[in-house]
Amino acid sequence: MVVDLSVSIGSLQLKNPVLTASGTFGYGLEFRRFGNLGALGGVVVKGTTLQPRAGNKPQRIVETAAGMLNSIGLENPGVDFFLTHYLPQLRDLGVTTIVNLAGNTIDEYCQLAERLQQPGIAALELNISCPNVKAGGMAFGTSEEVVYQVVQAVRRHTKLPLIVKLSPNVTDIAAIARAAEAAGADAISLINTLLGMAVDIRTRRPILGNVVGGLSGPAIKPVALRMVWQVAQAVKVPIIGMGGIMTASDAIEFLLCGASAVQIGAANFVEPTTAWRVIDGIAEYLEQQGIASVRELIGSLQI
Amino acid sequence: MVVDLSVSIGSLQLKNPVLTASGTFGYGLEFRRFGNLGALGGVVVKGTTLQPRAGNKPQRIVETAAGMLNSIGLENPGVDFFLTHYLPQLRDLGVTTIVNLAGNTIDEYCQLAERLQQPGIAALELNISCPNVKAGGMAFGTSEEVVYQVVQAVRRHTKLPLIVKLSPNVTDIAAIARAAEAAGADAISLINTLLGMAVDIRTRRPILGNVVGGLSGPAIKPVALRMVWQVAQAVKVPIIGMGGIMTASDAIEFLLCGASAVQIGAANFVEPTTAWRVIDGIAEYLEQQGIASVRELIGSLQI
Amino acid sequence: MISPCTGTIVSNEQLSRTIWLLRVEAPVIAQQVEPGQFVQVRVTSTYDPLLRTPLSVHDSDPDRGTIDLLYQTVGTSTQLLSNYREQMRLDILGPLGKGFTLPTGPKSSFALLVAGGIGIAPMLLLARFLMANQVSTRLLYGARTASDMVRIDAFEKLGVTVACSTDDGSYGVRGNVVDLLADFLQSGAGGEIFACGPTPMLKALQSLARERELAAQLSLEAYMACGLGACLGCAVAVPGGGYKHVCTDGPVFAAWEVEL
Amino acid sequence: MISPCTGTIVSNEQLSRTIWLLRVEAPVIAQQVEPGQFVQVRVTSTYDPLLRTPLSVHDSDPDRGTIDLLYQTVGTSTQLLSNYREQMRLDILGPLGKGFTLPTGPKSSFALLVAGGIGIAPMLLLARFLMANQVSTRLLYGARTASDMVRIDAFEKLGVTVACSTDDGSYGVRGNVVDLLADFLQSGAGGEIFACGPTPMLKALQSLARERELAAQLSLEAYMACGLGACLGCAVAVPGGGYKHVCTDGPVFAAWEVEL
Ligand SMILES: Cc1cc2nc3c(=O)[nH]c(=O)nc-3n(C[C@H](O)[C@H](O)[C@H](O)COP(=O)(O)OP(=O)(O)OC[C@H]3O[C@@H](n4cnc5c(N)ncnc54)[C@H](O)[C@@H]3O)c2cc1C
Ligand SMILES: Cc1cc2nc3c(=O)[nH]c(=O)nc-3n(C[C@H](O)[C@H](O)[C@H](O)COP(=O)(O)OP(=O)(O)OC[C@H]3O[C@@H](n4cnc5c(N)ncnc54)[C@H](O)[C@@H]3O)c2cc1C
Ligand SMILES: Cc1cc2nc3c(=O)[nH]c(=O)nc-3n(C[C@H](O)[C@H](O)[C@H](O)COP(=O)(O)O)c2cc1C
Ligand SMILES: Cc1cc2nc3c(=O)[nH]c(=O)nc-3n(C[C@H](O)[C@H](O)[C@H](O)COP(=O)(O)O)c2cc1C
Ligand code: FES
Ligand code: FES
Repeated sequence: MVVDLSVSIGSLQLKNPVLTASGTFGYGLEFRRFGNLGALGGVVVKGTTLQPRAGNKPQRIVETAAGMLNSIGLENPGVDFFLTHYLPQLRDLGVTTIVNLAGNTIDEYCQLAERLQQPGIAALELNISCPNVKAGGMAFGTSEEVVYQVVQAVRRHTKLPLIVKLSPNVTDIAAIARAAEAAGADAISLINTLLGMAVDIRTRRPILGNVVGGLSGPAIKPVALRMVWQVAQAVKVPIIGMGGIMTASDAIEFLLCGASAVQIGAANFVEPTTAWRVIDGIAEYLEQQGIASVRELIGSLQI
Repeated sequence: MVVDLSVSIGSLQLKNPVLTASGTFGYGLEFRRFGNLGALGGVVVKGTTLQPRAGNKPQRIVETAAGMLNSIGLENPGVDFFLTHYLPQLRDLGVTTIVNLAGNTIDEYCQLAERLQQPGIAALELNISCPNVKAGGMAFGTSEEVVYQVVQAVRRHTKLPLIVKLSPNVTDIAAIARAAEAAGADAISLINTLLGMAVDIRTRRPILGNVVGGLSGPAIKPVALRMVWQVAQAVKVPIIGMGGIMTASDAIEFLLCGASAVQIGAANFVEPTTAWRVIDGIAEYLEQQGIASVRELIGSLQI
Repeated sequence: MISPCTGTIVSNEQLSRTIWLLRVEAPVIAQQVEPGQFVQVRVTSTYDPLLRTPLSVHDSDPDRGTIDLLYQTVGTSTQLLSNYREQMRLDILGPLGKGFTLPTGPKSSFALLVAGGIGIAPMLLLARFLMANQVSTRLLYGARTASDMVRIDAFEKLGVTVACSTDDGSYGVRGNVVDLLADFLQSGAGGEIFACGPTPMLKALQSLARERELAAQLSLEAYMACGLGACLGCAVAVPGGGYKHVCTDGPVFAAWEVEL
Repeated sequence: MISPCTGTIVSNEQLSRTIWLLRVEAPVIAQQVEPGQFVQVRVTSTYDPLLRTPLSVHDSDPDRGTIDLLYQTVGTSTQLLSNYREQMRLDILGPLGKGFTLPTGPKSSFALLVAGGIGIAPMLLLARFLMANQVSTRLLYGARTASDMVRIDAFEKLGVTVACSTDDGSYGVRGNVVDLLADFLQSGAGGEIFACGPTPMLKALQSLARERELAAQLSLEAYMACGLGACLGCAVAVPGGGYKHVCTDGPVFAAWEVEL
């Protein structure tokens, strides 16, 4: 049995539902040696800003139980460098490239969106949820009104499929998702990291240079699944689910809860071939279950 | 060196800062065989309601990475049974007993508070955060106004120290804490469980009978620490911290972030002697560090 | 008296593709355990998996101070347990729960042990007690296929009569163990039923027992966190509404007590 | 070419209270590794601990296809690694990073290897390469106490001159290894410095090298998630602002390149 893995995220056609998550797969190129990047559903590159950013002061990473905290602080070489250095390579490799963008103001988001209207970029992912940048991030993603404003503004500045990535650090994720949809988002991706903290009892200091950081990894999967399920009840646009996906089984759980595609994050650090393994694993599951297309799984959870 | 472990939560004096969390230690009596209950800082008994409750349909428990989901649904024999059957035994054993109460309406909370004004009850913990009961729980704990209303109402009906237990499933935990403080809470305890979900890809159904459940255990510790730290900046009343505490080191992290005491939850299932071990471990740490009183640790994190 | 203990592993032997037999020093548990009781084993020192794993006590040797656990590798915890080797130490909590009630009167002097799959685990200690009490004991044991059947020799050594069924007919009669029991009862024989196995099997058995008006005790499984009656996670519905708790009210229940 | 591989463990030997020597089959890594490079080891199949553990390659035997790792048990991951036994399989990713730059010109034909504590780990493979290149190599090795010093014989076997210091004077001279180096330089000797050890030591060494105008290469540690340049977690500040990444720009840096 040949199974059909293709899915669509609005007008964006993906050969399979497995993407890699922003900030966890570099620009894809770092993982070229582990598999064919063109075989992935897509690569979401590191959060990109107008100007280069140096990022937060170390320590930026700490392990937690079945998870990790990071406070990278959006280190990146800026949009121009991305366009001149990385995009051509990604294009040559036939990678479905999605750019994750982050701004400090609505205007910055709009400028970024315009600059990114380039051949070789398949879609934009609006990072309104990065918890690490005091001036931006958190504020955008946690208020329905602000989400509506920023999405609506960016919508006017790009023709590319617009994915809005939500922060999980909110009371009512469904309401935020509805605001993004109403403002013109073509898809919703979630979850970004949960805001967390770690402490060293010997030094009696926070472990991260930035005091707080974003929690990711298997630890957060139950929260992520719940939110994807809630958002799936609330909006009609496609959902891209993520949070702690390590295996094909994890990915299938997100599809059942209503995600049309998934992203692999921290798992890339643990096992750099994860994304390819997940694609194979989903195909195997479909075969075993006698399901012809992965699209039949989407949202098929029986309550 | 003899170290001083005593702390105070408002007018409530505790011999040490280690309590056991509601719903994870039964009525204490189940753990009598593992240690002297009177030696604990206190025991917070299972969430108690006016009427007996049968709880949610099984499956009620599922393991997740470094954590567990539960959807017990406040199974309990009701306040009268508690008062006649368990309280006398706890009193005889010299246990510092704190009753966790949950209601469907403000009036139920007030009635419960009045009924619990009994010798042998050291304090009340208002559970406005249980995510499992559709009619109550979630709604109370996620809106500042409602938190203010319920705390203010209960405040008028009890002279006992009133601890308000917060839900972590909110955008701004500090604002909720301030509302509870303004309404007359003597202390804030946090965090209750994060709302999560688990899925079985073979049956394509949610694993929990209740679909969603509360996530607890080491997986959530980073989120809990961050919230305790945020609330410590926001309120003046004492804080009782919890979420994933397994060891003395974990407990000390919460104290450093601003908690005056801690509660041990899921760890009781993994190692039933945890609470006693944590007390010993805190004493050992103080000795090693040459700190005379545990009170010196509270909120002493250096940023 | 439940006690947490750390016992040294005597042996951990693979009996079939997925079934292992573990012997561990746990003198207090070995002394106190009653048939049908279980222990909670901590299979790792890290936090994944977090919770303990409930396992029936398969056998005990109070003189040597050892207990045997018979387990099937189905997931992370049981896989990790199969990595343990001789001399390593294992954290065990028990004995826990309410086991089988042994027949006392003369009319119950026939015991029918009905085991499906890994449900064989609690049956050996039960058989040992029954045989010691001169109860004539018969084991009806069903499994998927011949290679999944384990420990038959241990029962025979005790003098238990063993009859088997397999789904594929590769050992004993073809079919499931409830059918095997029904056939056996057809011949007019009787006795008190002691059963352990997957829930569908126990459900079928519950109907059969009701039909034939036979006393039956069922050993149930449930997802457990504490095993101590504290978390209320291990609920099983009871007729007329409400729940009992498998870890303290059970794991063994009279067939009429529970709704499966 | 970085490759993930699963190698069979040849031996895992405890050398001191906290230091272990692990030998594992990893033919591709053994062939390709350069001194100062590291591997990322996955110490568990569960999710706690989640991330891989970075460990320097201590030695390699391209003919036998094995590499050696020398590690100190400081926390969960390294403790778990010490539980691995012969014949068990270990998941290793590597070789990773930019190692030491070997001296080429004649003026650098003296190498001073400076190791503090477990900083001894990358030095053996480095010494092996240096000696093969006819660079005269001296090891200055500091540790807390005599019983913490390991592998001195392995260096001596290569023909490396070894001088030691311990904090308590129980072996070699009393004091730290940077003082030992300063004393040695006092005598007018020189050479290129190759150092690995705790950050305070590297910092002191950085000043000393600047003062004496000596070339020094420092092998740094940082908390890492990926080890592949993707997560940007392993930042180290550079003079004038901004960061480099220990996993790909390093772990070995010229002393002037980084701000410690
Ligand atoms: C009182 C009691 C006694 C038991 N005695 C034995 C025994 O003697 N030998 C033995 O092999 N097993 C026994 N079990 C079942 C055993 O506890 C589970 O197989 C084990 O916990 C599975 O853990 P895991 O991490 O390996 O698998 P998981 O990855 O957790 O699960 C694998 C599969 O097993 C099922 N499962 C997991 N836990 C349970 C559970 N508690 N109850 C029912 N199904 C479960 C899951 O649904 C899944 O299909 C007993 C269970 C109970 C409650
Ligand atoms: C490139 C590189 C090469 C290394 N080579 C070796 C080696 O050859 N032998 C060896 O024993 N160790 C080496 N280390 C350090 C080793 O990676 C850590 O000791 C190990 O990850 C600790 O993990 P743990 O879970 O045992 O301890 P944890 O419980 O994670 O930590 C225990 C203690 O070690 C410190 N620590 C943990 N991880 C790191 C880290 N990545 N960098 C610095 N400090 C850390 C913590 O602050 C804590 O004080 C190297 C590190 C790097 C980055
Ligand atoms: C080191 C690191 C860096 C990240 N950087 C970004 C980023 O730049 N932009 C973004 O939207 N999300 C970023 N994320 C969040 C991930 O894309 C993902 O939403 C999150 O990690 C949850 O998925 P996971 O549990 O599979 O890792 C980052 C995560 C990690 C761990
Ligand atoms: C099985 C279970 C039952 C619980 N029941 C209650 C309850 O009745 N009332 C309440 O306020 N919290 C209840 N909680 C939440 C705990 O008291 C605690 O807030 C939470 O588990 C986080 O702490 P932990 O990670 O240490 O378990 C329950 C938690 C668990 C795991
Ligand atoms: S397992 Fe906790 S009450 Fe039964
Ligand atoms: S460890 Fe990920 S970039 Fe260096």
